[in-house]
This record gives sequence, C-alpha cells and structure tokens, in this order.
Amino acid sequence: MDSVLFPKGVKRCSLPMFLLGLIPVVLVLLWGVYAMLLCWIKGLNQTNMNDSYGFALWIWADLAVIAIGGGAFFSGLLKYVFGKDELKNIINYAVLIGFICYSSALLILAIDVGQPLRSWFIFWHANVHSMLTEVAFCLSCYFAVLTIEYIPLILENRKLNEIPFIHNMSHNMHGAMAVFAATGAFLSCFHQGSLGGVPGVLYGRPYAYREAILVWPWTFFLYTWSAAACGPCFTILVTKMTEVITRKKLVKDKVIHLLAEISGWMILTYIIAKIIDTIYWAQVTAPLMGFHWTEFFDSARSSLTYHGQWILYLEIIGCGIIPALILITKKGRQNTGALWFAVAMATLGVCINRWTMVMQPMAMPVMTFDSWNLYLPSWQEWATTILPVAYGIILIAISYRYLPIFPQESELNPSD
Amino acid sequence: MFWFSFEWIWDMGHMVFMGGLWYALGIIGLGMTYVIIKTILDTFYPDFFEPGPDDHH
Amino acid sequence: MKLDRRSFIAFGVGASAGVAVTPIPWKLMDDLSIWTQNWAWTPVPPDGEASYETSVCTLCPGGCGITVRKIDDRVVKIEGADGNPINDGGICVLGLSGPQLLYGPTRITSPMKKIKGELKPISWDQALSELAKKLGNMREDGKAGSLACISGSDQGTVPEIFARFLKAFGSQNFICEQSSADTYKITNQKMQGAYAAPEFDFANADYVLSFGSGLLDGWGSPVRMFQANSSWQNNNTTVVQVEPRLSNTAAKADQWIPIKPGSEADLALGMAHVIIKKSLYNNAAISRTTDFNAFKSLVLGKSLDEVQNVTGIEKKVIEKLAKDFINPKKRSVAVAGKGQGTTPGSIREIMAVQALNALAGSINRKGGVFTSRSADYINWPAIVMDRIATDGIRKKRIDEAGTGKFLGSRHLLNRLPKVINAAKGSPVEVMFIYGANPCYSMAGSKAVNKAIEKIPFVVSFSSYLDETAKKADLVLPNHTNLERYEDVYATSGINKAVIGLSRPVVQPLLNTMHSGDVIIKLANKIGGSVAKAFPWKSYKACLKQTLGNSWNPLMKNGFKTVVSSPVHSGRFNFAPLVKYSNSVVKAEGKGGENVTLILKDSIRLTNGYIGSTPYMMKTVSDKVLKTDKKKKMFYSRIEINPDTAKGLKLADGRYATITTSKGSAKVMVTCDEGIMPGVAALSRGLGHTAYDGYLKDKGVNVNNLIGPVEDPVTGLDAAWGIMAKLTRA
Amino acid sequence: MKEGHHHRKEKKFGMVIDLDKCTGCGACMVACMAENNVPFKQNETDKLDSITWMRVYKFDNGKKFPDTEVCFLPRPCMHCEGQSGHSGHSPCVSVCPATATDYDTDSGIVSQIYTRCFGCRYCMAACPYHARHFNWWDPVWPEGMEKALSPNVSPRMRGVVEKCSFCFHRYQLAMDEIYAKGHRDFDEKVPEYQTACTQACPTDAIVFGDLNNPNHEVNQIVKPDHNHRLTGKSGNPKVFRLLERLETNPKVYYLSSREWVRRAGDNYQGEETPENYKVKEVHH
Repeated sequence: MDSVLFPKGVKRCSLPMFLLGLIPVVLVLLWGVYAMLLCWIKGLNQTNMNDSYGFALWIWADLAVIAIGGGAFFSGLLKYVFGKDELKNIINYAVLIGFICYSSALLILAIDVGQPLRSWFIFWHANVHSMLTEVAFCLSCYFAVLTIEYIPLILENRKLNEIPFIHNMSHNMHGAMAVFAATGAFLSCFHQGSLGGVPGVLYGRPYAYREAILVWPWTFFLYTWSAAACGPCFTILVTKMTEVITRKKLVKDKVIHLLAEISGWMILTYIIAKIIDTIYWAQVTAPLMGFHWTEFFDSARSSLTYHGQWILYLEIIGCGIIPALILITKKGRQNTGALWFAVAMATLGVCINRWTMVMQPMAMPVMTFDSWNLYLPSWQEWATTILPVAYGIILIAISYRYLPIFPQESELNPSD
Repeated sequence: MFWFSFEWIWDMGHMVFMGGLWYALGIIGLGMTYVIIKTILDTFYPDFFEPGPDDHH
Repeated sequence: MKLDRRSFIAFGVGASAGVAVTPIPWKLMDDLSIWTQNWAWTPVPPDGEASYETSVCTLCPGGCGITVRKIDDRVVKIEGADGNPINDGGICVLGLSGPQLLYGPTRITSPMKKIKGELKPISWDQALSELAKKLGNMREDGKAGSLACISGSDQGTVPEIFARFLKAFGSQNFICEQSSADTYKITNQKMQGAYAAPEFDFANADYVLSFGSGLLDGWGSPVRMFQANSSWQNNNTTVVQVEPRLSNTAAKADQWIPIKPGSEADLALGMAHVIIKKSLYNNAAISRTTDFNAFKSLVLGKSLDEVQNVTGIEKKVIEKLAKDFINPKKRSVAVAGKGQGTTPGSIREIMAVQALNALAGSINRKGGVFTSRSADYINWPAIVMDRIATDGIRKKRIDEAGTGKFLGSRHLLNRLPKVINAAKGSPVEVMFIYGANPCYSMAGSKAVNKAIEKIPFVVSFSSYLDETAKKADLVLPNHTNLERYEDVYATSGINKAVIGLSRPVVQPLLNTMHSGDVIIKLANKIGGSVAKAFPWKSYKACLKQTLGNSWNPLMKNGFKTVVSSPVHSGRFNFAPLVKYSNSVVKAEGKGGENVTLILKDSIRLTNGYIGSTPYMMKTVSDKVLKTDKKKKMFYSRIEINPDTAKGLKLADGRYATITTSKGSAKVMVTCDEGIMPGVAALSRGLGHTAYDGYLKDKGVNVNNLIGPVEDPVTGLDAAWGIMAKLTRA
Repeated sequence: MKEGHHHRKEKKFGMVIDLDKCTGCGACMVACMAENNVPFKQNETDKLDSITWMRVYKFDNGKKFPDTEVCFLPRPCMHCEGQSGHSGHSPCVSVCPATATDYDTDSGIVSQIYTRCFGCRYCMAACPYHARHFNWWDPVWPEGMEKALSPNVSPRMRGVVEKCSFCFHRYQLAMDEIYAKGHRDFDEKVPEYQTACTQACPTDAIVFGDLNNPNHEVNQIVKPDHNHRLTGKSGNPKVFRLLERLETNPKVYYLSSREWVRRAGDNYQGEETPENYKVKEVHH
C-alpha cells in the first residue's frame, strides 16, 4: 500500500501488519499522555515527590536519556571531527536515537517543572551561574542541531526526495553537516558536562558535591566522558535490538566492532577516572564535610537496602570494569552474547550513575537529626517516564519503515 | 538573556556564557540560513552559481 | 508551477516576517507571562488601610493581651500585646490563629433549631420567644429546678450572668467545668481554711519541683509560663519534672525523674519522710502548723523501700531530691496537677505536695505558693427571688456538689452523666451549654453523649458547630472572641492579678448574638423577678457598670493590674492529709491489661471548648498524628518505649489496637525513649467528630478510652490514666 | 535590585536562637504562617509536603531511657551567604536557573520571586536544611478564610517554590517608614524591623538583627568572626550554626549550653568536636 514510500531496495512488512504491531505501543503512549495531562492539569501532587525529594525519577530519566543519547554526539564527533568515516553506516541511527532521547528529555522536563508555561524564563531571566541554565541552553541548541541532522534523513525519503526543493535542501544540509555536527559535539560536550555539574555543584549535599576545576566540578568531566563512553553502547544495543525485531542484519559487524572497541576504551578510561573520583570523594571530600563515606549509604540494616552500598559496586564493577574489559578485547566484542551483555551493562551503568547522583543526595540525611527518605515513584511518574520509550519505538518504527536509516541494509539483505 | 533585561550584568560570567550561547545560536542560525538560501537558489535559480546548460546532474 | 511555488514561499516568508514585526507575538507572550503569574484561582488579598487594635484573648483562661492587625475591616493578624503584664508581646499558637476561628467555616451563622433531627436556621425573635415560653412553662409547672447550665468557666461577668439567671429562675444547677485549681481550692479550704486558688510565685523561686504539671505544655497562663521558663534559664532556677514521660516541660527541666503514673503523692510523702527523718524542714514554718506530729508518724510509717517500690524511683534519688528541695538557701516550690491541669486530680496528691511546700516554708512566701484572692469586682445587687425561684432553689443540685459526701466541692460536672443516665427520666429538662463542649472534652464520652441525648432540650451557646452543638435542640451562637466584649480575670503567676477587657475589633460577621445579651433578653421575656434580676439594657451596659472606674483605663490599655494581697489564710493544717492518706486514686482496669495509658497535653492542640485551628493542626508532629499510606485515614500515634514495643511485638509505625474498659481504637505506634516502659501515652485534642476537614476524623479522642474516676474525697474527676491492652492490629 | 541608597551601610540580617529557652511551643511556626499567608491543607501529617517556612525540629541525644534528652530547634531559612569569597553564592541562589531567588547584598536576605519561579526545584535539591517548600497543590483557603490574608505578602500559586524571607516585607515597610521620617538608615536604637517569629516567640528565644552592627544584641551574642576560614563563625563557644562545615555560611545561629546539642548541629567523625575539626584548604 505504502511501498512507494519505502527506501530503495529494501523489504518491509505490510501496512496492516505494521499498524497492528504498533497498537500495544500506542496504548502505552496514550497511558503516558494521560498521566502527562494529569500532571499538567492537576499539578505535581500527582507524583510521589516531596520537599525532600524535589528531584526524583524524572530528573533521573532526563539525565539518563541524555547520557545514553550521547551516542549521537560521540559518533558524530568521531565521524566528522576525527574522520572515522566507517561510522557513517550507523550515524543515522545514532542521530535518530539521539533525537528521540533529547526530545524525550525536553518533554519530561516540561512535565517536571511546576509552571511549564513559564519555562522560557530560564532563557529570559537566565542565571549564568546555574548549571541548569547551561544545561537548558546547550540542550535546546543541541536539540536544534539534532533536528537539523535528522531532517535530511526525512528529506531523503524516496517520495519526498523527488521534489527538487527537498532534494536540494537535503543535499545542502548534508554539505553543511560537518559544521553542525562539530557545533553539536561542542554543545553536547558542554551540556553533558553541565548535567554532571547539576549535582556536582550542590555543596549543601555532600553525596553529590565534588571539588571543582575552575567553575566545573569533577562530575562535569565524568558525565561527558561517561556519556561518550556509554552512549555508543546504547546505540549498539538499540541497533542490535532492531536487528532482532526486524530479523535482519542492518549494520556490518565491522562497524559495530569499531564502535564497540572505541566505547570499550572510553569506558575503561572513564571507570578509572570514576574510581579515582570515588576514592578522593570518600577519603578527602566527605571527611572535610564531616562524613564518613559509608554514611552516604543507608546500610543501617543491611547493604541491600534501597539506598545501600551495593549500588556503588554494581555501578563500578558490574557495569564499568566488566563491560570495559569485554569490549576492549577482540574476543569479547566479537562474541555476540558477550557484546550484548557488555553494551547492556554499560548502558545500565550510566543509568545507575545518574540514578545515584540524583536519588542518593536527596534521600540521604545531611542534618544530624534528619533521617533517610524513601521515595517510590507514583504511577503517573512511571507512565510519563515510559511515555518516551513508547514514543521512541514509534518514531524508530516509522523512520525505519520509510527512511533510509541503514545505508548497508540493502547490501546486507539483497532482495531476491 | 538580553543585555537590556535588568538582571544583566557586564561581567565575565555573562560575557562568556551568553557569548557562547549567541555564538552557537549564530552558527546554527547562519548555517541554516545559508542552507535555505542555497537551496532556494539551487532550486529556483539553477543558473545562479554555474551558468550553463550542463548544470543539472 | 515554479512561479507559484516561488510566490508561495515568498508569501510564507513575508507573512512570517510581517507577523513578527507586528505586536501580536509580543502581546501574546506578554499575556502568557501575566497569565502564568496570576492564576485566577489564587487569591489576591485586597490592600487597604492598616490599623491595630488592642484587646484580650479569651480563647483560653490565660488572659493574654493581643494586638489585632487589620486591613480596612479585615483581621489579618494577631500579635501579642507589648507591655501587657501577662504576656508582654508573647503569644501562643491558638491566640495567633484567632483569625482562622473568626473567618472559619465551622462557625454557626445564625440561631438554629432542631427540626426533624436537623438543625435549621431560625430568627433570633423566634428562638428567644420559643425558649422563653418553654422556660416560662417550666416555672409554672414547678420544674424551675430542672433547668441546668454547663459552663466552661465561673470567672467573669458572662458566667456570672448565667449563674444569676439560673438562680433567679430557681435552679441551683449552674455547673462549671473543673480543673486542678478547684482541687487546690478545696485543699486550701481544708488545710488553710481559705477556699482560694493557688498562686505560684514562679518568678521568684530558685527551685521548682513539678509533679507532672505541664508547666510548658499549656498549664496556667501558657505564655506567662513560657516567659517564666526563660527567667528560670536566666536566673539559674533549678526545675525538676517528675513525670512518666519526657514532656516538653520535662525536656526543658534541669532534671527529669520518670515516675510510675499515679504515685506522685507517694513520692511527695516519701520526700517528706526523708525531710522529717533528718529534721531538714523549716522549723519556723512548721511551728506555725497544726497536727504536724500526726503527719510525721504518717510519713515515717512508710519506709523508703516501699516508696521506691510504688514510685519506681530509686531511694537515693528520692533522698537527693528531698535534700535539694528543702535546701534552706533556696526558695523552693512544689506544684501538682497533671498536664495542663484540666483534670481536677486527686486531692491526696495535691495535699501531699502542699505538705512539701509547708515543710519548706513555701506557703504564702515569696517564691512559694500563695492563696490568691479571687475576682472581687463583680458586685451586683442581690436577687429578689419570687416563690417559684425560692421553691426551685430548694431542690438539691443534680451533681450533688456541696452536699453530703461532697460538701467541700462546688461543681461536679463529671458526675452529671452518671446521674442523668442512672435516673429514670432526665432530671434535667433544659440544659444550657455555654463555653463548653462536653460531648468532646469530658472523660467517658460515651456516657456523656448518652446523657446529653437523654436531656429533652439542650441549648448550645457555641459559636462553632462542635460535637455538643450538633446534638443541641437550639443553638444560640455567641459572637467570637474578636467580635465581643468580655472581661477576663487572670492571675498570672507574678503575684498580681490582671483584669483584661476583650472587645470587638470587628463588627459581628454573622447573625450571632452576645450570650450575655441573650440571657438578658431571655430574662426580660420571662419577666417578673427573673427580669428584675437583670436591670441592664445590654451586656455592654452591664459590663460597663460592673467595671465602673476601670472601664476607661481598660478601654485604653486593654488591661488593668490589680495588686492583690494574698487572702488571709489560717495555720497550715496537716490533719486532712493524714485523714485522706488512704484515698488513693487508682487507674481503672479489669485485669489482663499490659500497659498503663496516660494522656499527654500539648500546647499545639486544644482539648476543650475551642477546637484546634488549621494552623495548629499543621504544627502537630507526625509522631502524634499520621495517615495511612494512602493518606486517607488518620491515626493517633501511641507513644511507647521501644522496650515496651519489643515486648508487645510492635515497632515504630506499626498499627496497634488499644483497648480499655471504656473503648477501643486503632492507633499507630511511636517508639520513643522518652517514656517509661510499661506506659503508653496518647495525645488529647484529636479525634473530633465535628468541625470541618481540617479537624474532623483525625485520630482518636482519648476521652473515648478513659472514664472519669471520682476522687473519694472531692468527687471530682481524678482519673490520670487507665489500664489498657495494647495489641498488634 | 540596587536602588542606590549609597549612604546606607551594608547590613547582614541574622538571627540567633537560644535553644535553652525554646520550649517547642510552635508559636514561631504559626506566627510565620499567619504573617506570610502560608497555605494549609486538610492533611498536614506528611511533613515532607507541608509548607512550613519555620519548622521546629525535635531531636534527642540518642540515649536510652531514662537518660534521653530532647532539644527543640526552630529552623527558618538560613539565608546562607554561601561559600566564602563569593558573597551571595548561597547553595540555592547559585543554582536557580531563572534568577528567581536572589541574595540581596544590602540586607543579606535571600529572596524568592514567586512569579518568576517556574518550579524546577533545583534550589530545593541544593538546600540541605529543607528550608524550601514546593506548592504541590493549589493553595486553597476554606470559604471565608481568605479574608484573613495579608496584602503584604502575595499568596503563592501552585508549582512554585517558597521559603522564609526573614519577613522581607517588614524590612521594606520599616525602610519606607524610615524614609518617611526623613532618616536615611536604621536608627540603632529603634529596632523597627523584626521578623514575625521573633516578635511572637513567648520565650524571647529568638534575637534578630543586623549582624554587622556591633551595638546590636545579635552581634554581641554571636561575635561573628569574618576572618575565620568559615566566614562569620561565632566567637561564642556556645553558639553554632547548622552544617557549618559545608561552608553554606548561614546567618541563623543557635545557642545552647548543652554540648550534645551543639554537636548535633553538624557532622563530626571520630575524635572531631565542634571546637576542633578539619576544615577545607583555602582555595579560590
């Protein structure tokens, strides 16, 4: 029915089949939209956040999706700035995933703020000393860049591309893409960093606080680094998942392995930096604030509590050292199972990192007569956090169906 | 955001930070302006850059 | 085609640019910005002329001076009046939230009459005429004596007007709520020959020993007491609190001595044992007492080991306490009456504590305790009673106060439910209820409610639709404290008395009437000698005449200090204490209980006629009141020691059921090291069934769980706790 | 905003609360609510969503019965001056993206501009004192009770953050009065400007005034040491601040004669005491 819109030389399922497959996802999306409307109409009392837990699931989701969306900027950086031309075969998808992640982050932020209609005050009355201002600026600028990077893909749709204006537009955008991508990489470095700065500057919250270099706390660099390291892992993970779902090979192993290897080394160097940071934090920063690092975790009853120490070990060892070692070894990354495991753990690792940096500082008692706060998100929070996932799946499905996302697809799946 | 709003101060922070913002916005804006103008010219005035009948690919 | 497309794009670009240069987007942005900043449903308080008025707070008997801040005719804030001898600028949570009581939706908007089980608004004319007719008929039927009145107070002109009305009408049954001050009065009558309230000279004391009195939990004139605490801190006065739990008073004391509840008198007698055995007492003072030897043999007859057993306090602690207290270099004073003193308590306990004061020579001495003069400014002409009145007045009081067994007591409100419920028909035909909410605030709510329901005709004078007003057949709403005149006589703890004048700071907002005026009008409608007893045009005229020369200074300052010398009292007599030394008041129980339930008073919660305000409820700790996880049901939290909890397999935050012989309730556990093992404490002031969503259905009313226990001597309520069973729920 | 009253000395309003005197009666809390139109709900038992600009904490010495001791600690906004060397670099002010909270260098008051706050709650995440509260609900006053609202403080709308302002409107009223009288600045003898909690406190536990004014009681009690590594550290051994080691540099001080209470004001490890603990190296 809609086959004229398909990219050249590829096979797609029938339209009814496609729509049928989307139904459950659309239902989840509608559930999320309902929750979103509840939050907007009735206010944030729909959440389980409170005055101690002002930052919670949503902020985590923002930090996490942006971190895992970091594949876009990092592969862009590798391709356009460092000339890793091979990555052109995955960059489209990285851009799409990035676009989804960033638009999701913006949407979640729009739900998260108490007065969404005033969000523009962040620009209008900007406080340049606030990390959040830096985040907002870089985020919106970079989102603009991602949009610019995504638009040519749309324009390359077979049917659209027949229109000369669109054809030229697409062509010209490609021509200028290096400039945009470089700007995007610069912006992205900054806002990934400033997202790290968001908790890092909180000198009233000993868990989050880190010493600074110039105006940027350590977390600034760690966040950029970890996003660059783990973002591509998420790109690989989603690519792999797409391959499973479409039952097709879409990107050549060589490309995947190249990206995986770079990621592996990035994760390794990142995790070393993270370990140094953690030791410094535990041995120098915390004692100066009067804390023993174990007090940062709710280990009163056991280390397996909601806010227990286990999470630190899981993050550093399980989701840092292990995936790094798998990915840097040729044998590891070429073993499909190990690769799957490594990219999944790396993705989880960066999400855990964002989780602890948001949740732990809020939960932890700072005044001596405070106590640990336990927070469990309300269904509205979960629904609005899952909403972007559904939206992402839909956008990927549509893009995959109609746009030439994978340049190698037709080569890898020669049509009979 | 603008130098005429009252919380604006001409200090290092504002100059660096806002400078960076306007710089990035400038690149994006100019880049897109360039692309659009070039596309318009390419499409509607194909002879603008390279006059000649053999321009079309 | 090409041309078309070109012009289309040109049009688009042109239009966008065109719109951008017009004010439209900017205007929309501006509108958006204004709208987001002012949501229509967020109130904007109108501005106006600011002014201040001075008055006196009548929400509790404390008598604090207040300054009311107004914007035009709206009351926006109440502050403590600077320079007032009672509170000098200080104020409490209740006084501060006066505007919420004034403007709150729980106020009764007009007179109401119960028609088919529902209260319906009626006119004042109709209400007063119907009531006058009813009362007139009662008189004609020779039933004048079956009119009764429950009053929250017997101080000041308004309660006097009610008392006078009943007397002129022909009834003895003006029954007033009683407090520990009343037990003190009886004690002073028996031991010193003067029916007088105690006046503690805390400001000049060096050593304050409190037997569970919540001096900083709303006792006496609360703000005055907070200030006394500051002066104790400044003057290094030693404060010792003897109490089963670490109340706010105990927390601020220099020493907290946990004691088994109900054994305070035994501790006092044990201390007397130490003091007498070592002859540490003030010889000069004791030489001026009567029957000291009998007392001596009484206290020496009980060994310190026994005292240790009963009180749970180690002998050496008792010995040290006795020596510290009796230190001749210090002006020591001992005070009794638990919590806020709203329960009269055991006379044995108060006598024993007064005996300690006598041993230290602290009776009627600076830094000690005086017998204070009661208000003497109300001098109205005697009532000329007609036949009906004289006949009616011969009928004995329903509560049997002042007769037979209870000769020394003047009011025994706590006995009323028992008497009414036991009688065949109701001995009360018509009941006035003024300044009181007995259905909520009296111990043994079940019996109280039953009794009130049994009374054929109940008239409530409440300003608020409280538990009792809801049950009334006729509601004649009074003005609130900010809308009416009233005199306040307060003895402030500084050895002087203060007359305060509460006056309207706003015009009455609703169709209410001053209860003084209601009674005067009612008397006039009844006519005859009843009307003649009220020669005043209005309550204000009555008040003005009563206060005489004081009226002008009172109107100017809001208060007038009366320097009163203590009333003359006779030699201190130990004999009554010896006589009543076995009149121990025990906690009720059937056996099989596992904890002793005691009540805790807090300044942040009211427990009497006035309900707690939304602001006050907001200050209540989550250790006192908490909702379930769904935030639907509210639970009172029962305070127990972690050891007690362990023994009962309970833990902080767990639900439990508390059961006493009077009732049962589901509560949530609070573990606290500041309470004796084996004791459980519940806050008073929760569990209202009336008022609005800010107060209603929040926790349990402890009066459902505890019943009045008659003191064997006075007949007053002496319940200090009750045996209870606490189990996991 | 700088309005150019150049003759005025820079002030630093602060507070010292005598915890020996505080009885935990809660008058400061209610005075604050009444003064500042603080909204209230039917369920205020969840203290984590209960707007209390001033909150009285109760905590104990951690000892078992009967050695338990209790302390009441009123907690307004600390009006932190922030890490030393950055006047006004308060934890919250420095993070607000929309300049909706500001440090007034004339008075040392940390203000909150409700109509500008868009509710991101970053400031709440930054404040270790829980002094900031979010309007999770629309403020609703029972019918009629909105008459008791003061026009001096605008009620806040849903979705914005609010906190103690040291009754800034009273400061403005006092200044207006001073100008009306033809004076240029506060007369040291006339303490026209008091916060509502200070005024209401029945125990006189709260002393409020200009910490920079050597003649004011607050300065005499606190004896702030501006040369100390932790700017403004009290020279009075009985005086402490909450979480002083974090360098938030609060302007609310506490006084207690009890050692365990002073120790509860901050976190200490092992041998450390409030008098003797490691501080950070100076680096700017």
